[in-house]
Amino acid sequence: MTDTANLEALRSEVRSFLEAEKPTDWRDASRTQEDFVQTQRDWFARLVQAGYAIPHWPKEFPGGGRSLAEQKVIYEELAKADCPRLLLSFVSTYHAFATLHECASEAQKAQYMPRILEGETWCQGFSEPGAGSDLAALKCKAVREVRDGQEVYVVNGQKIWSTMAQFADMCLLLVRTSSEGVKQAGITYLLMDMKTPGVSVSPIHQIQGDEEFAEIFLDNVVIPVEQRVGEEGKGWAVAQATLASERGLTLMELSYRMRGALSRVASLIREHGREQDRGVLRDFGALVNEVDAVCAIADQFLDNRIKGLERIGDASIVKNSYSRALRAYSKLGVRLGGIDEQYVKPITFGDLNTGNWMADFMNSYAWSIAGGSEEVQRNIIAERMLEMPREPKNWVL
Amino acid sequence: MTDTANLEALRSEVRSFLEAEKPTDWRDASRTQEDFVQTQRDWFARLVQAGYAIPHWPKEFPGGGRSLAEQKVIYEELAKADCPRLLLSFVSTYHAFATLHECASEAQKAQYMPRILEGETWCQGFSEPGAGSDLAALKCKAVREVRDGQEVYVVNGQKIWSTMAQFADMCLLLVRTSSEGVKQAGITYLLMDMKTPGVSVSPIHQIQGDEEFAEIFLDNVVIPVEQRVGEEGKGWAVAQATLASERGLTLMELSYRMRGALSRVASLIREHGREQDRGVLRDFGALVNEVDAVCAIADQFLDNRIKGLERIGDASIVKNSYSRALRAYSKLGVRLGGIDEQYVKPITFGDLNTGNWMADFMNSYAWSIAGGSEEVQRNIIAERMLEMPREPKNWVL
Amino acid sequence: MIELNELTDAAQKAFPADKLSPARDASWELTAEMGWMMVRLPEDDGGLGLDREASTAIHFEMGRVLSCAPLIPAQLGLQAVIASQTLAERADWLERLSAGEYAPLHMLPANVDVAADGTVSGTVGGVLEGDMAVAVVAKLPTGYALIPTDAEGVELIERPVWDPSRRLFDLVLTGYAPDPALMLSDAEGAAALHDILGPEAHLALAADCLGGATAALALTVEYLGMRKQFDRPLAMFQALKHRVADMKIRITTAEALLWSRARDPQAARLQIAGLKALATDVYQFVTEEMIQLHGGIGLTEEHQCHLFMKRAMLNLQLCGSLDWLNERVGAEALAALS
Amino acid sequence: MIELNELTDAAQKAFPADKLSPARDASWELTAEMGWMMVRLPEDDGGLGLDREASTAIHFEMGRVLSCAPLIPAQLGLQAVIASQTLAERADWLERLSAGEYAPLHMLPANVDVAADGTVSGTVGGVLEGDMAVAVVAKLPTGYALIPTDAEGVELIERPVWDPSRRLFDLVLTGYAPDPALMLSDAEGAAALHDILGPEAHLALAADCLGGATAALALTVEYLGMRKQFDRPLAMFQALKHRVADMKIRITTAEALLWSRARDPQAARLQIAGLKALATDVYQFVTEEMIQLHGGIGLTEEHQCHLFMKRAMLNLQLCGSLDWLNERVGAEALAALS
Repeated sequence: MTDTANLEALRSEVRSFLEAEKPTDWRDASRTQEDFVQTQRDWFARLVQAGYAIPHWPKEFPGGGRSLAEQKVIYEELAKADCPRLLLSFVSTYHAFATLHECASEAQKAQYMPRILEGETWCQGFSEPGAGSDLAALKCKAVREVRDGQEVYVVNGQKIWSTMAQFADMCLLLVRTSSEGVKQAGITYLLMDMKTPGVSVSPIHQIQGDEEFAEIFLDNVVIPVEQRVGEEGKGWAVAQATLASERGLTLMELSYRMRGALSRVASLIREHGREQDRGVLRDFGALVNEVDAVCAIADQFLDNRIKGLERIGDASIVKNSYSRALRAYSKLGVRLGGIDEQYVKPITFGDLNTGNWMADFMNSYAWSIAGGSEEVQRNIIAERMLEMPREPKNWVL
Repeated sequence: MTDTANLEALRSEVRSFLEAEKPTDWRDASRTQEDFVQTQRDWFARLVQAGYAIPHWPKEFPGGGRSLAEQKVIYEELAKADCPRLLLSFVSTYHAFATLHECASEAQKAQYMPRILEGETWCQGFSEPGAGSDLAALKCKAVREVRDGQEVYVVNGQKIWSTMAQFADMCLLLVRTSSEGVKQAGITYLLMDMKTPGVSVSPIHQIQGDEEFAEIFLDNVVIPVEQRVGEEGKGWAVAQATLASERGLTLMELSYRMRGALSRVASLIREHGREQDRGVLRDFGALVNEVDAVCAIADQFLDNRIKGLERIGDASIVKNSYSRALRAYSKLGVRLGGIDEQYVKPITFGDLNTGNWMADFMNSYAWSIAGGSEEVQRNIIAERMLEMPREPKNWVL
Repeated sequence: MIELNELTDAAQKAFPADKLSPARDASWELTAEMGWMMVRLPEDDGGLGLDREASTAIHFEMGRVLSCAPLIPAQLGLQAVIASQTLAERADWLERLSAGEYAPLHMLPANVDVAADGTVSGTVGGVLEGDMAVAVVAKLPTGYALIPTDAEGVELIERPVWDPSRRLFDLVLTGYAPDPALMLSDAEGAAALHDILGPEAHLALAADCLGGATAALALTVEYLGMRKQFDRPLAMFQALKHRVADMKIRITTAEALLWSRARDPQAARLQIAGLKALATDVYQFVTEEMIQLHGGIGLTEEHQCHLFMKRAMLNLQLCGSLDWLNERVGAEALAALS
Repeated sequence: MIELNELTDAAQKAFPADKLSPARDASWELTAEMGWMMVRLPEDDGGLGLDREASTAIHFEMGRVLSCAPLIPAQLGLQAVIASQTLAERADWLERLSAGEYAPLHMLPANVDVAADGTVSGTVGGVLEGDMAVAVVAKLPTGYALIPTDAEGVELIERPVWDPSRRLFDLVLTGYAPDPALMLSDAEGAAALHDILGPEAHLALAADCLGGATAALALTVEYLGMRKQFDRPLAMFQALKHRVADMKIRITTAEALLWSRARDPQAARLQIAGLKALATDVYQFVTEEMIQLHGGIGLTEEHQCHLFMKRAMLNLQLCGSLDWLNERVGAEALAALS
């Protein structure tokens, strides 16, 4: 079979599966964080079973060994079928997997990878309150000691913006083992069990009512040296593997979901009797065009990745265009909905275009701030794609 | 009489004059640069005669000695009556006047001030091709020599963006007499006769067809030392007096003119049958509000000046808001006019809201670029009003 | 006569800038103590008889601290009573209201029907802090009416809103028989009363917006000066400075229009409606920038950014949305410029 | 088969980036020599039989250099002939046109009436470089027609436009009797032909816009790197860098849609109309930023900035304005998403 035929066969297969199995009531079943987590666990387990949960893993794992082109087909279909996004298992199957796969010891791999498929979830302990976009400025301190004859790190500090850490079993943790030299040096990468004494987690109340993120407080947390990935002080390089683990599929998936969700805007226009309002039709038309373009750039980005043609900055463009369109989409909803949208409605945890327009609107800021703010992306585009000069390092007040 | 009653009396007086005397055919009479200049000369002469041309001059000049509040009344009425703006004589009556009045010798004052009222026009030789917003970086070089027993400066260099220099009799010229020390030092201020051998002027063809500005080329131009204002190397301080000469009246006048010109947008909406297009009505409404706000801020700025309450940055805000509104105004015109606006129509020299929408649109950039670009204004607002840190001087690639 | 800056100073002292959204009931008491319900009450009625500028100054300050006390609907309710030609016990009501009893004007449309027997059923929207109200000033098809909240057939139902600084209620009428003695106008007089109250509402909301926007800008500048990234304060990054400058430009320009309209007793109804449209637009712009420039912290409930944004979003809808107002301003300008 | 990058390379070689708006007649000759009129001509008709992507690539490159040669209307005219079911001497015309004779499709509305005797009077708008044309492909009420420019009752009247890279003409018909042998369709067939030509026109114009925007961005980046202010290159100022980054983001995203539509033979008519709307919007945005970021020099005729802006502004109006297209896209999406 040709590649194309293979892909189309896969597409039919996924479609058939989804037609039979896809959850339809998941939004109503995700009105609380706990219900959302349960919905996520169930759907992840079903996808693992069906072989669609970890297409990017090696082929020794059931459902693994898929090409990026095949992964794209699977995600496209999941998006078009409007299934729940795999948010809870996202860090486990992408970030934890990539870190383990590329940098961990065989013992670590053997210990953790199968458990991910059984539903163990991970969180990421990278960001810190003072660091923000400047990740390398992290301060969470680990001191190496011998306790009960065992070499351990004793960790103190605080992490923030850790996705669903309140439900996580394990954590990908960046700590500072030295403050000598450039700030990237002296960073060490640990795998931390969230049940270790001294770990406490506090969910972050987001302005739209979601609790997607949490803070992690580390108070004399003892982590065996065996839980380190890579060498001491070389954690920055390992973190790059973690961060590079997923770039492309999510934005493609989200863009297709936004295109699907344009029907919500159409419903709103009709509900509010604006079908004859030419200004509204123009604004809607412009939004349709913009969302189409975002789908196209997300597609193109993935296609380039598949062909090995990705350049620095490409991902920044996709992310920026997506967040711009999401903003326009949700703002139009808030505007057209009028006063109705100012009354609080039940939110859907973990979804971006729910038709609860104020929630969606506020949530859209997560995309222009988190994971490298729009401002940082613009710097990357200007300096690394367009080769404009960087700001000098010595430029300090 | 109270102040208010005085002002209202002046207002009636100006109105009566304008009803009887104001030119009505001036736009059609300003389709070429030469006709425009003639219209300007005629109108200036009439206003000098009536006593409304130089209200800000001292009272020993006929029509002078007016308070800023009185000046505001006169300009308001000129704007509302849609008279030609006094563009050609602007540099003479404001910049040249202020410089002579505040910094020149008695001999210089006696020589030049009366001639301004007789119609002699001045231009400003400040900007240079390489300098732009960084005025102090000017390079035009003056060497002091003795020629025929007379002490003179021999000037070589180039000036740009000199308003109507091609019609000017005299020039306010900044030259560099020394390159020692900070760049503001070593600048000297001269009064140059435009008929001096070695002076040549080349009008700048603007993208909308106007020729409001010119370049001045200086090739071994000999200027007697007596033509210097202030001390050698102290020209920067004199230039500040020139630049401070008019801030406020013009933007108030222009804002009122834009408000008057909203009727052009209304006509356009009707001509193109968009009266029922709710989106267009909203866009027009938003423009009306914005123009009203610009009139209010221009008024407030002048009122604060009258009360001595002006703060650094106030002028930047007015200028930025005006140019923003002018852009919105002319863009809406271009958009509503459709293909009609892409056909070239005769321009009106020296006017900003003529209903030749493409010309007006392109001209609107003169307001966001010239006289301190929008970007420079934003720096001033951030650094000097909001007290955000300045960029370090040592920050060089 | 009380000077404007005295009012402003007193307000800033009573409601300091570092205490956002102070507790509602205590604020309301303080508001009454400050005599702010007397500000617009004519001297003949025992008030201070101050003009729009004075109430605008107070609403501006209350916007700045995101006040939870419903001074705007209370003042509008009072003005309806002041302007009423028909209210039986007008003087009595004026005394009660200026002493702090709360009879707000509703700030969203009423959708009510009058039955053949004269009873009224339906919903009157946008009653702010309805739980505090002794009566609601409602625009009924038969005219403006004071509707006691404890009357038969009258119910207040809370409609929770995103803006945590406000509680919004529907006044639900079920066969409510309006008390003729409590009518503020008849059906014909309602239009005239509406023409008085509409501009007052728009001016007050515009002041609330621009006061809030001013505070949002100040907090943003402060945050950028304090927060460091890449070893320097965010305030040093020119791209952020330019965005902050744009916030300043838009706020200052809209504020100039606010005071210009507040001082002009001749300002036309739609000129003030246009001001409200502009001010809400600026407030939304400023709060969006505030969130973005605060980064992650701005997305958390513990930080104050979202309070400004949610208030801005609700203000956009009260007494006419941006779309609605701009459309009317545009249509009227078009008609006027013929 | 010719690869896309071969076409692009050849175009860039023939029309180098540093020569903007090369002289029209020489460019047109070169265009014919390059065989670009053969690109979309089916192999059966002696052409290369390439698809939309190929012509899009060429139009993109011509947009990049602000080409004055009217390749877009020429290609559209040729496609009308290709698609014609009724043209008598179709093969002959195809040969002439692919060899470089110029019979453009008009790109603005026709406003013509048909008299009882079948003669036609009125104006056919938007004939680009009409002085070069041997005939014009015009949409008449009776169907698409090839109208020879030297026929009786036919006159070309120049309508000078702001865009100096183009000359626009009205085709004025005064009792012109259409030659039945030159009809490209009847009245019924006109809709089908329109559905073929519309998307082709929109795709070509979108390519022209995004090619132009790409060049405008490159020139802006170059200028900012070269121009110094306050002792450093403008390119070091972060506020300007962020604006340039936004130009890049918008161009790249719109370009992704361009190629996606160009490669998709199933793309719906309004999907391509939406692309044209987006591309023109981006082009205007980019050229406005280009002017502002160039400062004073951008306001002078001697600099190239204005050429881009004026072309962007004209493109906005050709084959449907931004307002018109967005409204139709919105209306259709609304209907489809019921």
